[in-house]
Amino acid sequence: MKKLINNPQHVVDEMIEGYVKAYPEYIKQRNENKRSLVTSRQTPDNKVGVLIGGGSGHEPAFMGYIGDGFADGVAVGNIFASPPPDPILETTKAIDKGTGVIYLYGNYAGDIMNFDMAAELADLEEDIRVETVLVTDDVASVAKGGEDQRRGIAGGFFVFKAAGAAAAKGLPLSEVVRIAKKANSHTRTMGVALSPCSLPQTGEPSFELGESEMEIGLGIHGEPGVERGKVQTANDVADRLLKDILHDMPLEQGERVAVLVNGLGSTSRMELYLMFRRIEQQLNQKQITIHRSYVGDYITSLEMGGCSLTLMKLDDELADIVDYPADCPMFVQK
Amino acid sequence: MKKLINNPQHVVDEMIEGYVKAYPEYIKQRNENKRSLVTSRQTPDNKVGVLIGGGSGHEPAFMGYIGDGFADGVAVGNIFASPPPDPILETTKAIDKGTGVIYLYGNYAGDIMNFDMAAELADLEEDIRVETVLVTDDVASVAKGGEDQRRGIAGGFFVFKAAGAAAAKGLPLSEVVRIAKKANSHTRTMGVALSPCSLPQTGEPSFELGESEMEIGLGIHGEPGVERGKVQTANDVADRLLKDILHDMPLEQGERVAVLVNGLGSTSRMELYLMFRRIEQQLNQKQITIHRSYVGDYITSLEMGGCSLTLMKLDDELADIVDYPADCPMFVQK
Amino acid sequence: MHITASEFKSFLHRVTLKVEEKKDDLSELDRKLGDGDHGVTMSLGWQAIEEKLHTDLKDETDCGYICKEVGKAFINAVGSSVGPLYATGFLRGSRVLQNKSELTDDDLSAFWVAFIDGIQQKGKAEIGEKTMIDTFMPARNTLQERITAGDPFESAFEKAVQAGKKGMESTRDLISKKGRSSRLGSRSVGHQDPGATSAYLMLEVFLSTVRSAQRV
Amino acid sequence: MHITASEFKSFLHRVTLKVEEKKDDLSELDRKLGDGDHGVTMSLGWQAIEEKLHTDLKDETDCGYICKEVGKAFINAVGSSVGPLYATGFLRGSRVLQNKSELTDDDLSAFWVAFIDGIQQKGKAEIGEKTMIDTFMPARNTLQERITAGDPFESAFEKAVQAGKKGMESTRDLISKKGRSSRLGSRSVGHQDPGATSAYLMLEVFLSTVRSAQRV
Ligand SMILES: Nc1ncnc2c1ncn2[C@@H]1O[C@H](COP(=O)(O)OP(=O)(O)O)[C@@H](O)[C@H]1O
Ligand SMILES: Nc1ncnc2c1ncn2[C@@H]1O[C@H](COP(=O)(O)OP(=O)(O)O)[C@@H](O)[C@H]1O
Ligand SMILES: [Mg+2]
Ligand SMILES: [Mg+2]
Ligand SMILES: [Mg+2]
Ligand SMILES: [Mg+2]
Repeated sequence: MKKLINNPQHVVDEMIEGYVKAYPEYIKQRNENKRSLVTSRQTPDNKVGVLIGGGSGHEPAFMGYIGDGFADGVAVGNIFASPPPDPILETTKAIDKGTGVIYLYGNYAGDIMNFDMAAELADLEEDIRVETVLVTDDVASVAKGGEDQRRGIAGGFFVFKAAGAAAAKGLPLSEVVRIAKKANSHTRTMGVALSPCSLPQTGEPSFELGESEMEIGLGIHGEPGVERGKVQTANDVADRLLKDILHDMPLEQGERVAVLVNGLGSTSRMELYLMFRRIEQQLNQKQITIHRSYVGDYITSLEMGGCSLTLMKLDDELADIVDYPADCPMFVQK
Repeated sequence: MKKLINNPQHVVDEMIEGYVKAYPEYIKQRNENKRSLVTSRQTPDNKVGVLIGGGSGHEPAFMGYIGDGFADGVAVGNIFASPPPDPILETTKAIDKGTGVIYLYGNYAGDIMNFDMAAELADLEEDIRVETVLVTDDVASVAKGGEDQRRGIAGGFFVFKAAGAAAAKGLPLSEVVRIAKKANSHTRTMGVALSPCSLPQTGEPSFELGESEMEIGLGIHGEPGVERGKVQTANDVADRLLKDILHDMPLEQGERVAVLVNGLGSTSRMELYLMFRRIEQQLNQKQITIHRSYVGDYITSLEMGGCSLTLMKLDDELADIVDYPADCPMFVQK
Repeated sequence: MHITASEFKSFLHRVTLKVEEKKDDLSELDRKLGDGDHGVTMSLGWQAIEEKLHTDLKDETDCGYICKEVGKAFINAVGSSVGPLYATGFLRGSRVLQNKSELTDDDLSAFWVAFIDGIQQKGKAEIGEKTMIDTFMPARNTLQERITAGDPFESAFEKAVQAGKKGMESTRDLISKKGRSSRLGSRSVGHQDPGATSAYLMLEVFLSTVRSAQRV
Repeated sequence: MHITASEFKSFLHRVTLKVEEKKDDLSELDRKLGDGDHGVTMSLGWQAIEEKLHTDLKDETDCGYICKEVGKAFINAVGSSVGPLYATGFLRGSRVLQNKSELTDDDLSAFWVAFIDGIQQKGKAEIGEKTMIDTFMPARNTLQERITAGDPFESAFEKAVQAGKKGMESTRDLISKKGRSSRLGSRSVGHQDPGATSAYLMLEVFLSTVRSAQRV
């Protein structure tokens, strides 16, 4: 696949360079570790630090979400690979204000090992309290009953936002953790892939799909999904994604949700709005209220084609958290 | 090409439906004409109306830019086709506050015929003063000397923003026109395409490019460009785009610019940041100051691959205009 | 000869069928020269005309009124470049046919001259610029010539269609000067203009409508 | 037998070469089972080791220190799943080799046992879960058995490599229970595990290093 890159070995570092230069008023790169990015703004004293992260290739996640009301720092990994402990630790040190740091990332074995090592070092060497909340929103990855083993995909956006808002409100670490966990447990995602992405280093498609095939439940690193079939209409795909989510997290009439229709990279906004249109029709018919909608590319897989649907079930506390403003390079909410 | 759509004939109307449902707090669709979208907010009395538009398929342009500090209304055309006079006129009527309306769109023969017909009707039948500013930023389309015959591409973002900011400041129509024209005359864009898009109705790629080819100067509807060649590195492509722009609009050291690195649809953010990185390095070396940067998908061509570079040369007035806040569904600037 | 309002509507209906049949070819030509949508656009426009004929115009017999409504339906369905061009053509044609439900030879030639002049005035294209004008203008001129020379309408229009065909074919070797394709410069040579092609289809269908009207 | 620090470094260098040679194959296996980056990741990690060997460790002769630095270089270059696993292996190995610049048979087998146990404890994978442990664990167990039985190191390690090979090959027919590929369930059957494959490459290169060291 054709890409606008230089040396494939350097894409991540060069991306960070470009990113930091584009938004100096938001972001700074730590001298101590170039894979450690933190807010360049003054944050309130005693604010709990919010650290998100994971592999690269999911832009605007994660580095796009550093800013007011969202994350304070990001540790950047190689493409689709957890960051090592070093940048995580470095970021932790930079954003801790004595009130502790929350780590938020998708539930992947590699990430857990690296983040846990960093948390251990933060505790031992730096005396920083670290708490971890894993994102486990992908309904397709593990059947009902095994919710906490599920992998984390686009729903991370809501979980990160929840923690970011809670911390910005000045809540203590235990509360930020509680709210992040609650956001995660109220969040479900189902995705569909229409075309693969390719790693800059290999140039090989991450998976192969026939000319008219799609795959339901595919992961955001190209990990296989639950079902492969013929491409269907936007309405049928939307219905399917919604059905799987509602089967997993039933919603009563009168309940409220936040909706995220997330593009995986190369899918046009036109298609995302067609998907949203159907979701809205169906929720409306079930008398479920959409409190707020997000439609666009929020957590991608390079130039993968397809999208995911995420619902977060809201109570007053989570509705408030969703409405909390944010100001980041790639996401501003007033 | 695979797409998440229903009946290809209905994509535009269904997209609008989804869009309007997603952002009721920003947008409403006119009962009188479903291709006419206007802000759902109360705007100040006497504010000059800002109307932008053009074909669909360029999302987030144009409908994503309705909001405070930006456009008041959009007339939506079929994919890559000018809207007809009716929705333009309907939008004009809805947004006029007695102080006149400015039309802003790319310089395409079809658009001119339709918008001019609407302007004539607005004047004759509704007694609304309409002024028009055409976007002509595409350096590749016509050689130096024929600036005003050039087609309009991603630079429209700056021209729309300028008019939107000027109108939001309460300036009269003549001033809004002057500033929009100034923004346009200070703006240059050069693009590169790596892969085609396809119309939902035909499913055919808009053009063909070899496995390792790219095309410099291609238009945002797939209209051919100036030069076809082997795909180059991000640095080489960035240098080329910048060279063509600076040749056309020389910049002295010490001058200031706003930079837009615009993705055409399916190009990953990673690549856009690599492009920005090089642009920044080169401008920095020439001691040209980047006053503000925009990197992302601002004016697309469905799922076309590639990107464009836009520079707007700033004086104090234009710098102020670029910094003016905006609050739209797909673009928020604080 | 006489063309009734119903025959006139049948002409419009047949153009719709023809456009549907050829829409992929038209888009294909536009892929080479423009943005690949000419067949899509023409199809949308003529479908809107078809719809109008089946609803508001179902019992309408005033050809002038039919023309006007058809022109508005077309432009509102498509916008684009061809929307204003064809709409102007129909609106100019509508003036000539006002209050007429039976069209004489004179009406028909006056209609086509007005239709084509309207398009020309709106788009300001000249012969040789690789547009629909390359089909329409020679057809118009030949029609007027033959009528002036005293030919009956059908044979005059037959000549006009032949001239239109030659004009259409000539666009293959022209450099485009108008519309999207004008950006291509010399790269536009080698492909027949899509708008010139669909214009020819319209003329051709009109001829066959006139012929079948004669036969009845 | 004795392995010098410089031979130990040469082993590491040869693994780098081997990984470079096989990286596309490793990524290809991972495309089938995971996210397609295993070759990329291993290459990044071993290139970082190589770099370390040429700079900070250029004149270093303490094999324990070498191991520690190599482990840190690896994890900091890659993160990922293999980063913490291999880093833990090297860190555990480093304790065994602390302050040693000549490694005896006992040192070598203690190193490999510590290395592999570290990986196992970090990742908590068991044999049969389709990971690098399916290569490493049988190798470790065979090595220890043969050494206990009195075999000289080289021949014990040869047997260990054979056992590792069998383990690696066994992963083809296993259902993955750890890491990304565990999401595939039965769809993971039929492809050899990339991590098990690269683990085998490492063992194989060590054997040939020992052999060439012996020949000198
Ligand atoms: N100024 C003009 N006068 C006459 N015909 C024109 C003019 N500009 C464009 N055309 C015709 O329009 C055709 C393209 O139509 P279409 O593809 O539907 O519109 P668009 O270019 O807006 O996509 C061209 O092939 C040409 O024949
Ligand atoms: N818990 C574990 N214990 C041992 N090996 C593991 C474990 N999890 C994954 N692996 C190994 O890691 C390999 C994948 O490595 P790699 O592709 O580099 O990492 P990632 O899965 O993060 O992309 C697998 O093939 C498997 O052998
Ligand atoms: Mg990986
Ligand atoms: Mg068009
Ligand atoms: Mg066209
Ligand atoms: Mg992998």
